[in-house]
Amino acid sequence: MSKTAANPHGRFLLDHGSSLPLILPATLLVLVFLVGPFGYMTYTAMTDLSFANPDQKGAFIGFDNFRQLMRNDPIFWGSFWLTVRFVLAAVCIEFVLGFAIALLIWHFIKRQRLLTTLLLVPMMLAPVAVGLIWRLLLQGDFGMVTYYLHKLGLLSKASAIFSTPSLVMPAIIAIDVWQWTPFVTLIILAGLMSLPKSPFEAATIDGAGPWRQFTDIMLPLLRPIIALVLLLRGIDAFKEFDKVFIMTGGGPGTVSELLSIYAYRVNFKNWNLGYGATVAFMVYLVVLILCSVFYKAVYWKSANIGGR
Amino acid sequence: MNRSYKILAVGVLACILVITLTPYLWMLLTSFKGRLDILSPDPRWFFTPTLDNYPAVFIDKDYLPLVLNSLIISTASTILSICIGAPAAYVFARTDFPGKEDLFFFFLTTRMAPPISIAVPLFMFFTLLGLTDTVYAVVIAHTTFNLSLVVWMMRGFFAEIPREIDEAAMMDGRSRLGAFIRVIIPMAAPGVAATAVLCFILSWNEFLYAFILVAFEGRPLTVGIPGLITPHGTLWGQVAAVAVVATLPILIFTFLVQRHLVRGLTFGAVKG
Amino acid sequence: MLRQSSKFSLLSTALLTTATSFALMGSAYAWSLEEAAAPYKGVTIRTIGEALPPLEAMSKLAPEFEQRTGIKVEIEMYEHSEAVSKVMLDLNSKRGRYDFIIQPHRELGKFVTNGHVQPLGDFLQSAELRDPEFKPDEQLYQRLWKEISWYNDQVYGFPFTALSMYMWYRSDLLGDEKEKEGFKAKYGYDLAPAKNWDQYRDIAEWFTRPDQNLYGTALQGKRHEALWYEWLNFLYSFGGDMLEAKSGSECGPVIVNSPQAIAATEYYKSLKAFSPPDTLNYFWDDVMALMQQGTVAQLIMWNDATYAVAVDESASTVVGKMGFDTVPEGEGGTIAQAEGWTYLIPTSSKNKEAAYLFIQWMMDYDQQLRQHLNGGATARPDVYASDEVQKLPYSKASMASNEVAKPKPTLPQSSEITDILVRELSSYLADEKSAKEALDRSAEEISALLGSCAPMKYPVQ
Amino acid sequence: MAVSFTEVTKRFADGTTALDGLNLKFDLGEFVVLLGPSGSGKTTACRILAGLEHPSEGRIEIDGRDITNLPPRMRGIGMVFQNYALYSHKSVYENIAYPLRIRKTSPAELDRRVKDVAELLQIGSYLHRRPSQLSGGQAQRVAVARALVWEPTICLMDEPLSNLDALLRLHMRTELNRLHKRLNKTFVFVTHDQEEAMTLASRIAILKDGKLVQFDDPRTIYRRPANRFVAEFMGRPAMNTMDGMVENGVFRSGQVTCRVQCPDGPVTLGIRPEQIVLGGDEGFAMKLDVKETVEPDTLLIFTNDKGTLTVRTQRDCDDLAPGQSVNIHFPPDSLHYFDAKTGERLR
Repeated sequence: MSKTAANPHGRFLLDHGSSLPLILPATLLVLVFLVGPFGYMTYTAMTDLSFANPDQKGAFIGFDNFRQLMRNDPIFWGSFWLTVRFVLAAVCIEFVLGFAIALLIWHFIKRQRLLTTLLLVPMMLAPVAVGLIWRLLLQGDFGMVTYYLHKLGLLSKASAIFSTPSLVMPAIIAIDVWQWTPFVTLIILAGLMSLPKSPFEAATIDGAGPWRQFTDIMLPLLRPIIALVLLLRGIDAFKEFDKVFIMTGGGPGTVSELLSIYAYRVNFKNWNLGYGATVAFMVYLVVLILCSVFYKAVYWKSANIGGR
Repeated sequence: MNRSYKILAVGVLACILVITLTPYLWMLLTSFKGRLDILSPDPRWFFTPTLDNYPAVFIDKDYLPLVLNSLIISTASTILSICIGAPAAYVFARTDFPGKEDLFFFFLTTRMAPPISIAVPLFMFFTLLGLTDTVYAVVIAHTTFNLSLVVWMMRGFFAEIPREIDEAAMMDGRSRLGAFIRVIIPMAAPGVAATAVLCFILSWNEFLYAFILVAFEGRPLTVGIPGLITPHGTLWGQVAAVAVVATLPILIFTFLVQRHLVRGLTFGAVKG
Repeated sequence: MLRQSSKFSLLSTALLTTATSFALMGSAYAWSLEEAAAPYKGVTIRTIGEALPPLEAMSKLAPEFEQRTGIKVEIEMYEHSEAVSKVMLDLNSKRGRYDFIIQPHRELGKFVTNGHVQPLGDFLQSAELRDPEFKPDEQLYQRLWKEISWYNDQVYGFPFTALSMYMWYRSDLLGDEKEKEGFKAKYGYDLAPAKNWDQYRDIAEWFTRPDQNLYGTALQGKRHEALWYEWLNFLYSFGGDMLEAKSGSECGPVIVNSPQAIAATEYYKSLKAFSPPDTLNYFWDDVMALMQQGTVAQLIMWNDATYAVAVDESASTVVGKMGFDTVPEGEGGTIAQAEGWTYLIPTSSKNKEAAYLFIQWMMDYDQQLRQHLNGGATARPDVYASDEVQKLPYSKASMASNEVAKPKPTLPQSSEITDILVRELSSYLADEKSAKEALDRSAEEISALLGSCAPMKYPVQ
Repeated sequence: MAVSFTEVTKRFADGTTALDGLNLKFDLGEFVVLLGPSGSGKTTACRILAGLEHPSEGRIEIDGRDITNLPPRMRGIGMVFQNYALYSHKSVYENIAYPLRIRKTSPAELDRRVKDVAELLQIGSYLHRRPSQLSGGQAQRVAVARALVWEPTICLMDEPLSNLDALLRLHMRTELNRLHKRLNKTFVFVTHDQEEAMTLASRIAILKDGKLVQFDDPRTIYRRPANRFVAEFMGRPAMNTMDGMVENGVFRSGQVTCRVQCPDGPVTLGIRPEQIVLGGDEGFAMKLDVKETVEPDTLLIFTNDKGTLTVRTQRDCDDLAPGQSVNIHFPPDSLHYFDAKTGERLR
């Protein structure tokens, strides 16, 4: 169907003249307070600005920082790939678990309001508080969770989670899963509730069993929702900072040094702002490219919001 | 058969709920424990509760004004976000203009940069404008960063309202703006509420910008929490007390608008 | 030791000259705080520091100052790294929000070289402002003052707290007859507070009994500055250092990968075996908690944190069972890692004189005493000598430790040096690399960071 | 060779009873229409036959085989949904092919069948399109094609035409009729539109409140409605019914007077609007209220204190004007008698 047919009133209702004052404040705000600092950051990325070193007063050095970052910063790239692995692992687990729980609720529970509200609790807590709660729970000597892990024999008595390098990232992923799986559940649940019944009945009549209905009908119909959840979680996981910083500070060694922790050290420990801005710019660029590819390819085509 | 499946499912869900809530519950208990109970190697589920942590942090450490600061910052930025974001969302929901989707996407990308890496440029920029150390700075920052959320969510809500409603309101003699304010906004009220609550929560929980941009006397609760981690020991009981107080309003709001919140979070990708 | 003494002679000459000039002026006329402060009546000065008992004590003292002078003092309390970040942002934005600041001395180089803080020479020579009774060159631990508040032979402030780390041990365990017997049977000498690192490790091994939830020691092994602070005690004691320089403000060859440093680091990690399983997750908070719970027999810890373990019964189960002594002796002698928070006056401050008056007043014996008794760590020996302070079980150890405190770099790049070392040490503790690899890597990075003034004395092949 | 519902009852969780002891039996090859107002249970009956709903009580059989507990895919039944229920994410071709893919048909066979049925339904040129790119009529055909492609014994259609506009509906009706003749399959068609029912059905099952009211061929239903409900439900305009008393072989109800052949007492008299005769000497006079022209016919509505009487006539009515008194006659052969209390047909 052509665009005009789908949206016969579009131009009549709000022409450009009348929509401008409505959209102007938002655009201005974003331009001034977001594009402004962002432009400043981009400029800073091409300087040697440092708050610490008196010899680096912010001289323009072109793309030197970028060259340094691309070619000569193994720690950045270590953090980068660690972050990528973290995002992939956390989001995948959250997605599968969250989907399964959503199916359970959808199938078996009629009165969902209290349940879903309670599920919202972890994601509504301040990240700072979440980091501290889990630091307390997983502390090796008086942590409640550690105690029961020891009791149940799931963890050797002679070890503790955050002191065992091989367990640190799994634990961080598990905590992220704890905090964000309910989010996936709730959104998928909302998607399930809004699914039309008839395609499933049609598939039943056509002879599809539960599994084929799931793969052939449900997943494709939920595609926009799934894409949305993955996108949101992906972006947020990529930005993960507070929890990990409070719990491990990026260690032991560099096992949990995510990009944001690396960025924190460059900016707030070393006060190497030119380089810090370069890091920020690169991170933004990567996320932006991934998102636009994802967004254009999957989300926008299938969920035509507002274009009716 | 079906029944036993159901019992199994309810059992699994109950376990999940327990896992989900136990950390929060533990924090709640911790806020009523003395230091020796908190540090006990075997977890104490039953103990002699003490109320000391609350006055210790809110009165002695003078954290009570922080609650008010949090309220002021969150409320102001929420109102501003809605007032600025909703009209923009309305335009996105109702009109077609060249580059609309690109502009929309641009709004979305503002959420993508890790805050930690743009915090310093942001601080320098606000200093340039002479806004640092004022409440305005953090309110503007939160508003800017919540704006994308508002536009995204509200667009979905507005899209669900039939265009005929706008047209009817205009036939009744309202201007376009009047139709939007008097007719469309009230119709989208649950959506507005859900969006507002989400903005409120994000602003309420936000740490970094609040820390950098706000002066000491205006700092919100989140910024106060790290002050309880000292080389003389983390004051776990007080940390827990602050965390409990900090989460209460959020839990209440969440419960009130839960249904719309979930729908809002799907940004209109889910209808109904 | 030669290096140390030569530096000392230089400093003392400089001090002597200033001291004489002060003394001459001091006798000219009688000075009073009220008079000196009269021009600044009604002014409000603002400061920022770490949310710790001494700062809380200061906020209780400030009204007294206000009453006498009419100068109001506002105090902002933040977490350690928050306090540092806030100040960095403020100084660089040149807003002048803070009239004086309280900062870890490690930051000094950044402040001084970028012109953010005011040298105090003018104030000390000003007849109006200088209290003739205030004689920092006599009343303070000179070494600590030089370490904490001086840069490039210029004075920028006075110590807010003069901290050092020393050994904490459980005197009840070490004094237990049965333990003594068993210990002697196994190690062939008497069980007593460790005098050297071998003994320290023996004791740690002896008391490591996971089944009784008792461990010989605990390392602050989290990837956190606390790790670096603790490790410095070992490094210095084993005769190592980070840079070969005479003072904290001086650059010099990088020697962080010297054989001594490697030995110190390897020894340090060897204690992991006698620490609780979660030791790589600890920073100062956790080891405090363990000590308070009576889970650990001995460790190296801060003097200013002692109060909560040795005296505060609401938080500690080991009150009356604690002993304290200097860090055990190594090849480098008995040396303690010294750290301090210092009063500084930013150049952007709008009320420098009032701020100076307040700082000077805070350095008075009375104020220092009250601050110290509330969990502070004074830089005044006479305060330590007072009866009340002597009654505290840890005062002797604290004083002894202050006497042997050793400076560390306060260069502009100091926090980055710390950051590199924390990362590499943490890597070593996590078995990602060997001690030599970690320290070599640190040396390379630090040398690259500091540039030509800091060649590597032990180049990596 | 028959499908039968035996005492089928369906109660939903919310307490409503959709079917209440339904008994219905029809032969394979028939075009059965389930007709009734909304809430009559016709859709539920259809869905129970399909296996989408499970009856609370009772039994369903096909060819004497009890299929009550058989899952839908084992029943050999195809279905067309009211909103078509096309898979929006699949092409038309894949929509039609889906039942065959489930049944693991060989690729060549699958392709042949899809193409055949597409040709049968004249949608061969749209096979590559997406459902969202189809018009209502095309989507309808795709839905039918999907239901028929795997040659089920029975094809269910749940109000398939109700989402189409009037003209298209007529057209599709004809198509379906043709299709039924050609394929000779059993069609079960659910509708609330009596005209659709009359034109399509070999037999119509009229449901009311979950019960079968009448099951007959369209002609019988029109000529001999089993009760007052059927009588009023079938036919446009609806049959005139009036409650009155018979005394000495004469029925009276307000101004209406006519000779009847039934015992004295209360009775409900019915007569179809098109069978009323105007003019002449017999009968009674009534005042004309409204005149509506539905070329080539004219509808005349008469009103009195007891209600209205509708007359459909082909005669030229230019001479009549509202307010005028007209003589009306009920031919005795055209009269229907219903029990005044139960509404059941008397003869």
